[in-house]
Amino acid sequence: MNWPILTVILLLPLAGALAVASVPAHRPRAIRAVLVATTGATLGLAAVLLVAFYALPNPAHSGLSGSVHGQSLHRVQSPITFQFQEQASWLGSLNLGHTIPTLNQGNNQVDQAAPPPINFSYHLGADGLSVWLVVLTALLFLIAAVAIRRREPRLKAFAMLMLVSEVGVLGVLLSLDLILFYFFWEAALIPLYFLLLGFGGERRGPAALKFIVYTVAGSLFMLLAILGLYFIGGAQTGIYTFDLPTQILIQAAVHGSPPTSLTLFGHVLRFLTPQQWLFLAFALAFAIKIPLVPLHTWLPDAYESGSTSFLVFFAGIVSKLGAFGLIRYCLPLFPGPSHTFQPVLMALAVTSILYGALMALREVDIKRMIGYASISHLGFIVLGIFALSVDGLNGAILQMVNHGIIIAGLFLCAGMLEARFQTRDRRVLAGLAGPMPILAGLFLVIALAGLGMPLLSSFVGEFLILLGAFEVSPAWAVAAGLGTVLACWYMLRLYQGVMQGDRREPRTGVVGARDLRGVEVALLAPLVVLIAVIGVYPAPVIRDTRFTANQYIISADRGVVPTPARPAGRTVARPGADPRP
Amino acid sequence: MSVHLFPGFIGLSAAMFAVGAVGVLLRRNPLVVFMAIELMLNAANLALVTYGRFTHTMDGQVFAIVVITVAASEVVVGLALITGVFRRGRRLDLDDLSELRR
Amino acid sequence: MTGPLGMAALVAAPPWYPLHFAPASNLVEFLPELVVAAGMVAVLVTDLFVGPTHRRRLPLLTGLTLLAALLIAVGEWVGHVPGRPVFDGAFAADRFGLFADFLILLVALAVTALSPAYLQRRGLESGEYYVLLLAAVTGMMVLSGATSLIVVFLGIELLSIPLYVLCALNRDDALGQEAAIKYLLLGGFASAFLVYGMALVYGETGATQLGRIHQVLLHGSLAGRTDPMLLAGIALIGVGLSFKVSAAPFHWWTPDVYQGAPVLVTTFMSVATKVAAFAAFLRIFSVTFGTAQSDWAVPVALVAIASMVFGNVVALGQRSLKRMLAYSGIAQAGYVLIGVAVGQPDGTAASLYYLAAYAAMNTGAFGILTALSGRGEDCDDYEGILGLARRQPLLAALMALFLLSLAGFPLTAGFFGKLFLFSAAIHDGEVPLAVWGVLTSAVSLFYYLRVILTMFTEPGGAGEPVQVAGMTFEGGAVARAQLALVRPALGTRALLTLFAAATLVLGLFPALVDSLIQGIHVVAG
Amino acid sequence: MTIGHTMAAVGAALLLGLPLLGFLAISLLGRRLSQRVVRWLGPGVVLVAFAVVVVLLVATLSRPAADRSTTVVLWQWLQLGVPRWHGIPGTQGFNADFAVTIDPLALVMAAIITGVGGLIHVYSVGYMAQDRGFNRFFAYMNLFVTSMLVLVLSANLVFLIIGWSMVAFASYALIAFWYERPSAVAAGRKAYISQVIGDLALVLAAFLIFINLRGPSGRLLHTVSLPQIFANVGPGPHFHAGLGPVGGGVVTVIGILLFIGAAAKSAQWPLHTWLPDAMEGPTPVSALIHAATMVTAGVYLVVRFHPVFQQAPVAAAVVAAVGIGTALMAGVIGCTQYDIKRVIAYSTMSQIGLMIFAAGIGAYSAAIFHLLTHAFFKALLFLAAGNVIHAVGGEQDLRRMGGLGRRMRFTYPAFVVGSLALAGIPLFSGWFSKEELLGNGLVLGPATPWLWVIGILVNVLTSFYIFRVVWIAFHGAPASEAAGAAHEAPRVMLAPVLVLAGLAAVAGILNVAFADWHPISWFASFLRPVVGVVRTHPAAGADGLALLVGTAMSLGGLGLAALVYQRRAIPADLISRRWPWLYQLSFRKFYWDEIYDAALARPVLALAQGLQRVVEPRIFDGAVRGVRDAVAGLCQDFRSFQTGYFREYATVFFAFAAIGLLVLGLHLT
Repeated sequence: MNWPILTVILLLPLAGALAVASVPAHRPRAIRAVLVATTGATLGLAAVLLVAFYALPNPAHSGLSGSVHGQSLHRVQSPITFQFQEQASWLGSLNLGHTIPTLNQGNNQVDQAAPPPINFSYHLGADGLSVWLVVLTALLFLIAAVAIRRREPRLKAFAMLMLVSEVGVLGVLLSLDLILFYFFWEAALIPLYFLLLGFGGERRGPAALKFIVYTVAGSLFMLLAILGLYFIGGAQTGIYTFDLPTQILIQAAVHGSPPTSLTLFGHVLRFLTPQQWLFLAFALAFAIKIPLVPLHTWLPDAYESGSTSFLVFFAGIVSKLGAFGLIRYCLPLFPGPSHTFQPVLMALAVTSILYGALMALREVDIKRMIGYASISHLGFIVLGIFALSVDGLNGAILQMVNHGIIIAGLFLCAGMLEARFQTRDRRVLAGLAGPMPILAGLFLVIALAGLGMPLLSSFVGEFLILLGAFEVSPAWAVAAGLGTVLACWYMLRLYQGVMQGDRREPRTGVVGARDLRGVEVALLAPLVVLIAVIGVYPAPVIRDTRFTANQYIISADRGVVPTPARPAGRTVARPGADPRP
Repeated sequence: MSVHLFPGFIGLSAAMFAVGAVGVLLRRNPLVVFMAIELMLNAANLALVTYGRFTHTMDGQVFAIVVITVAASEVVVGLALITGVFRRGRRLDLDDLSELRR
Repeated sequence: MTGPLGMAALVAAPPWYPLHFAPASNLVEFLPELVVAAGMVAVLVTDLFVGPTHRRRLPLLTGLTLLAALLIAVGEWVGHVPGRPVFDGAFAADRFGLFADFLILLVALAVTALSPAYLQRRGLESGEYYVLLLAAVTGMMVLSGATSLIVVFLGIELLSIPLYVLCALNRDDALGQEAAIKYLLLGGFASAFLVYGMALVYGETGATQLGRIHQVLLHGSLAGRTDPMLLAGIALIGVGLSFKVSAAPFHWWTPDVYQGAPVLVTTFMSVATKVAAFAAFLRIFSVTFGTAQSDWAVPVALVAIASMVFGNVVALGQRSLKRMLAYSGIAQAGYVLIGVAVGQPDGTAASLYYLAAYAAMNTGAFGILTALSGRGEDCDDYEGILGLARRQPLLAALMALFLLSLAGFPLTAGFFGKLFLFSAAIHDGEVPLAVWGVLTSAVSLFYYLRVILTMFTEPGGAGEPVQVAGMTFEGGAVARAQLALVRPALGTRALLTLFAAATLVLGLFPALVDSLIQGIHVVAG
Repeated sequence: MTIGHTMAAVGAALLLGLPLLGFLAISLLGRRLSQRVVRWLGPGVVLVAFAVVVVLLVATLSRPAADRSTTVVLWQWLQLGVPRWHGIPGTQGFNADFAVTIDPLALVMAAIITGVGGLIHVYSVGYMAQDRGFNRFFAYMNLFVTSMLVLVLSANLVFLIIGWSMVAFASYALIAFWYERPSAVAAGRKAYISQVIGDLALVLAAFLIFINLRGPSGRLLHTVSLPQIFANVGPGPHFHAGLGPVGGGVVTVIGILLFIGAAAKSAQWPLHTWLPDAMEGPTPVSALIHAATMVTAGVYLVVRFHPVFQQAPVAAAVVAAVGIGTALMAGVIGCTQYDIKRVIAYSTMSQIGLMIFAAGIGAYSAAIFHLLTHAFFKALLFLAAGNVIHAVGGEQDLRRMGGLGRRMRFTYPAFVVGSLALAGIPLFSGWFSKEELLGNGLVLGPATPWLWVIGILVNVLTSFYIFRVVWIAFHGAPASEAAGAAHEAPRVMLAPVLVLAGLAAVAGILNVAFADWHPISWFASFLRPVVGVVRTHPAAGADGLALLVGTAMSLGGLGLAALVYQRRAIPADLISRRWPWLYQLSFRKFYWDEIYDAALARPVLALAQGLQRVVEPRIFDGAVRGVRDAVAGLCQDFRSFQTGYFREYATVFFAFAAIGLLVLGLHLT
């Protein structure tokens, strides 16, 4: 790939936003056209990226990554390979805080230790983890663009904010520089905040405030952690950089070395090593974004009051960013702490699984209920990540894609119901399978995928995740498995409550219900097809992703204490054992 | 003036400063408060001049003159403002000026 | 140079020897300040001699003055050999001071541009206003370049006294009068502390020029040992400067004065004063007293934390926009103080960057209030901006941008400002400062976003009250408050958009301004 | 080389593809497909599939017994392993292919599924003719057949599990077929959730095997392919090869987990409660899924995994005990039920209990053979019952039937044949299968001969309750005008019934085995390559004795029924008067539903409600609100300093200045 495809992917939605801005607000048709065209083109480019990635001779294995300035690091092999890297200094690498000469009459200077230049750069790259998420992002944004409700009063603003947030999300997925990452991470929040604030349901105001305060409060600590990483690594290796690949190498080099000479953190905080504090700061930000119980309370409110097409990408992608961050940043940057805190995070994940499932069981507001179900599913993803085994991580990656598709489908269905019956109370609806069989059928497939029906997408992911967890601790895996039983329960409650049962009962105005229009079918169909295809034949999705997953596990296994041998220790094949064909 | 008087002058200026400060804290009449502030400034002037004398530099005196000048102009503005505020027959009490709070 | 030798030098060259005093080159170094001062006189005279009909010309004249000063300053920056101090080390037009001058002059220009419409609406048109404005600007520029305690004091008073008057610009406004009195008395009180502190420092070092003081602390008799009187002096100077930058717990005047003064004056005061005062703060503490940093770092850090906590927390409870921004200003002062506490050189640079960002975003935020303020009163309460996004989308968007920047979101100036400050803190091991900064930033989200929330919430009809983030709006009050607002003219909106652009540029391409800061050198005397 | 790989592959592809095609066509085209087409398409695909099975059977039989098992990989499903590359270590991840095995056991199951299934499809054409959801019904039925075939053909544990839970879904969909009946919907959900519990158990078993299975060299295999598992499960030269020593902990746990899966599918205690409710579905569904095929999958699973169970005697004993216990319990319950379908359902539960028992004691071919004959006569009974219900207008209560024998000239004898076979009356198919099964019980398995005694008891109960049905439903006077106006079923519904009646009558010959001149029956020898063969003749006459006693018991039960319900010699309410608690226990199905509701469903829902009412708002949201209120309180406190009074400002200012002065001046830092 000799042209900067990643940058183009990033700039395309931005250009689209400008194009929308140029269209007068009173021509919604044109705005929709631009919007759909842009998102569609982005999807096309994402597909190109995917194909190119798969076309690489050996996708995850083309040599070392990241430029290493320090001699001391050359022995360290790069754990993770990023493709299509583009790097450009961000308007001149920033040398903030260089010595400011101090002149006196004697013209002699106050000489002080020159602090390192803060050099962050515009550095993009993709690996097997991000390519699929990029494709998913593009797809969901396209679907969301089509799904914007008719007669949306402030369509123009919605379209622009949506495209800007797409830039932010893609930036998070593609950036390889910590500052750039944080930049996109926060920048994506602003349009999302306004989308929630300006276009949501009745209780949108508090929901939006809650959402953004939660997330920002978490990510501010991540910002501190990024700085801490920068200075700790710098103090130990003399390389001050925000560049992710380099920083990974640095952490690989300094791992296990005696704690930094930099006396970070006062005496109070000495009971954890700086790396562990930094890990916690990162993990906190991601856990809030995912979210993990008990940091989840922003989610049901936000999902309840978000508009449908907003939820398609908000629930579909944004919640994945947290999991993505856990994989992309926590595992390779903090191998040691990742293993130290593995039990904690697995416990939190299982808690989320069961808690979300139980809450979903009682919840009557469909959108909130899907929100809790989503918490449960994301718990699975985190469980898979922090099983720290190849199976679990592959499952988690796969499940991130699956869950994006499924949750989007569920919200589309919920939105279609809400649009028809002006209610989100599942007790009010009943027996819709009769009047609207098409919706019933599609909804059934999506719901089944949601409860982990085999040959539908999420079975594969959950199976692998449970396997990975089982390798570490069977107890957690069994507990998580109970989550699948509960999932079956609440999904059937939802589906049967809405679609089945006697619709001649009172309190239902559903007799004259209209079945889906062509557009609506066109919205759901691709999702359903994807669900089925991935479920029946997941091998292609994993084919190259597994290399990446392997690398992340290896990079995380650098943090494993040699004794005793972990159950998951088998992930790294011993020299003797030939991998099976 | 000889060296052993040096602490005396500094002590005097400190005392003047304290008296002025107490005046500012205790009195409610803006004019009195203003005079107290002038007293503090003059305490500073005394210190400046003393130090100037004992470090054999002119800066102290210069500084004192500057301070006096500035204080004078401040008084001008201040009195104008105070009269402006209290000209409508309000009694001279700073505690009346507590509309802006919290 | 110190002690007897220094005295010998002074005796050899008596101060009143004219040639020793002001050679032409000094005037060149001092030119921007002279221009502004001259402009002030010109405006005064013009105001005396032209009739009320020609009052229009005054803002023009003011603007031209400021512009001229700005151009000269730029020229000095560009063609600058690292500046030697002039007036016997009393003043230096070094790039450090020039950087502050840029900010001051730009803000002053913006305020001047906003003035005519505002004053006209509020019926406050008067020539003195512009005179006082220019006087204050002169004082600020003097302060930013002052390298002698005397001149520092001079500058501070020169900028304060006009501001006292400006606060009381509206003679019929009791609140304005009250603000003025409080400002005046507390200001005088603080100056007394300042001067006394200066006296102590002078007494211990035998010099008023910062450079010489620095030399004494570095090589002189005081080198290495800590002298109680000197430290007491430093403490008192710190108190006086903290008052000027309105840092807690010396901030008490700030909310009252910002709320009481006409919002236009508040705009000017809240930004320009802070920039100038911080210039002095940085110069005196980070450079002159740099060797004693181990002594004053902790107190300054405490003051910074106090400001961040107090400002942000109290701002939560405000129902007056001006007052809310005043408390946010206190918090912002706390952030800048992080840089001071960290000290030379990265702390200084970070503070400068943050001051630039602050100049852009705070001027913008206050500027919008100014632009919205109508005939009756300033745009000061949330009722007025309820649903502003629908009525004036542009202004609402700009306001949102400025507030997000104040909250420190990426894409905006505030983000890199905070980033650099925190990184300086962490690098110098002052992690608690950074943590407090982060915590308080999280708190600050509430009140910044609440304004945005209000702007984006539709006002209900006459009957039903609207609930926004814990505030209740009665339909009637909303209608009344909104009637008071005006739709600013195109030029005003363009100006505010410019500031928004500046905020974005500072937030997207920090290197632009940072490269300026790279070129900076500080003259300590 | 066995039957050609290509042939096996093509055959398997056809087997799976045909019903799947039917399902996709009908479900995607939906209403656009006219009922006339579906009427042919639905049963057609299944019958063609049956033809394929026959072909494969012939091909297999034409082989020597040694190589009658073929495994082909259809496609690679997952491949997580990564080869070592340039110093980056490789990994052994999870791998799974979609592979199918064609062997005698699979073929027998496939034959039952497609053969009996085909007949039932034909029957459904008539039974569902008037239903609005005709197409939907056949779509689900075809999906079910597909899933069932995936289950029995899969050569990979993962795909076995996949088929396992696809079947569960199909059964759910068909139970809740009349989705406007709340009772049907609830029954469907109940069935599905029980199934999911079983699936989870299977998945965990798969994990344990995947993690623990070692090759002869003691190296971990990380495989879920059934042939590899069965090849390596036994103890090898290496001291921890396979799954460890016989009766080891791991293998026992695996066995138990497998059996939990089987129990969920086969409605064995404690996961049995869903089966009776499942009768809410249309009768053909009950016949196909809940009698002939799906519920017997548990037996298939145990037999398939007999290498594992042979390693885990404890688990096998548990299997046997639970099976026979369930058989007895279900028999007891069956005696007092009045819903004709429920009676047959409980008899199904009971018979499957016997099969499980057989599988548990190691009489695999006997279990599978009883599975075969049971498929015939139980499908027959259900379809005949379906005719009856059809005839009396949807009435299912025995007490409102009666005298139907005279009006339904074909259905009546068919039902009787089925009953005779079920009761194990000599020379009917059931006799051969059941008596062999029980005979093994006398000599094999744990706690002999007591489990056998229980089995004999079950015999009595079986013939008693089924002939109770015969006499109440078909004899005596019509108990309702509907019964009086009953009419024989249409031809399309009769034909399958009669075919099945024939099979139920004569299928026994497959298993003719006599002590001396024909020691091993044809069927057993056919299955031998897969399950081996058990010694049925430990001591001369032992099984003769078993045969005599068992037969006598069956006849006794018949006679008892005759005495009670025909001769009226014994009052029918004898038990209910003499021992009411016993009657209640049986009539209330041992209160399992109530127990589960009180012990599982309600607590979970209560817990969820607790979380929703207390934890979420009070604790999680409460913590957030707490922080917010704390900050707000702080805000109020701070604001109270800002009094607006000049002198107070000055005082505080002065105080802090003094503090600063002291701190620095006295050098306290």
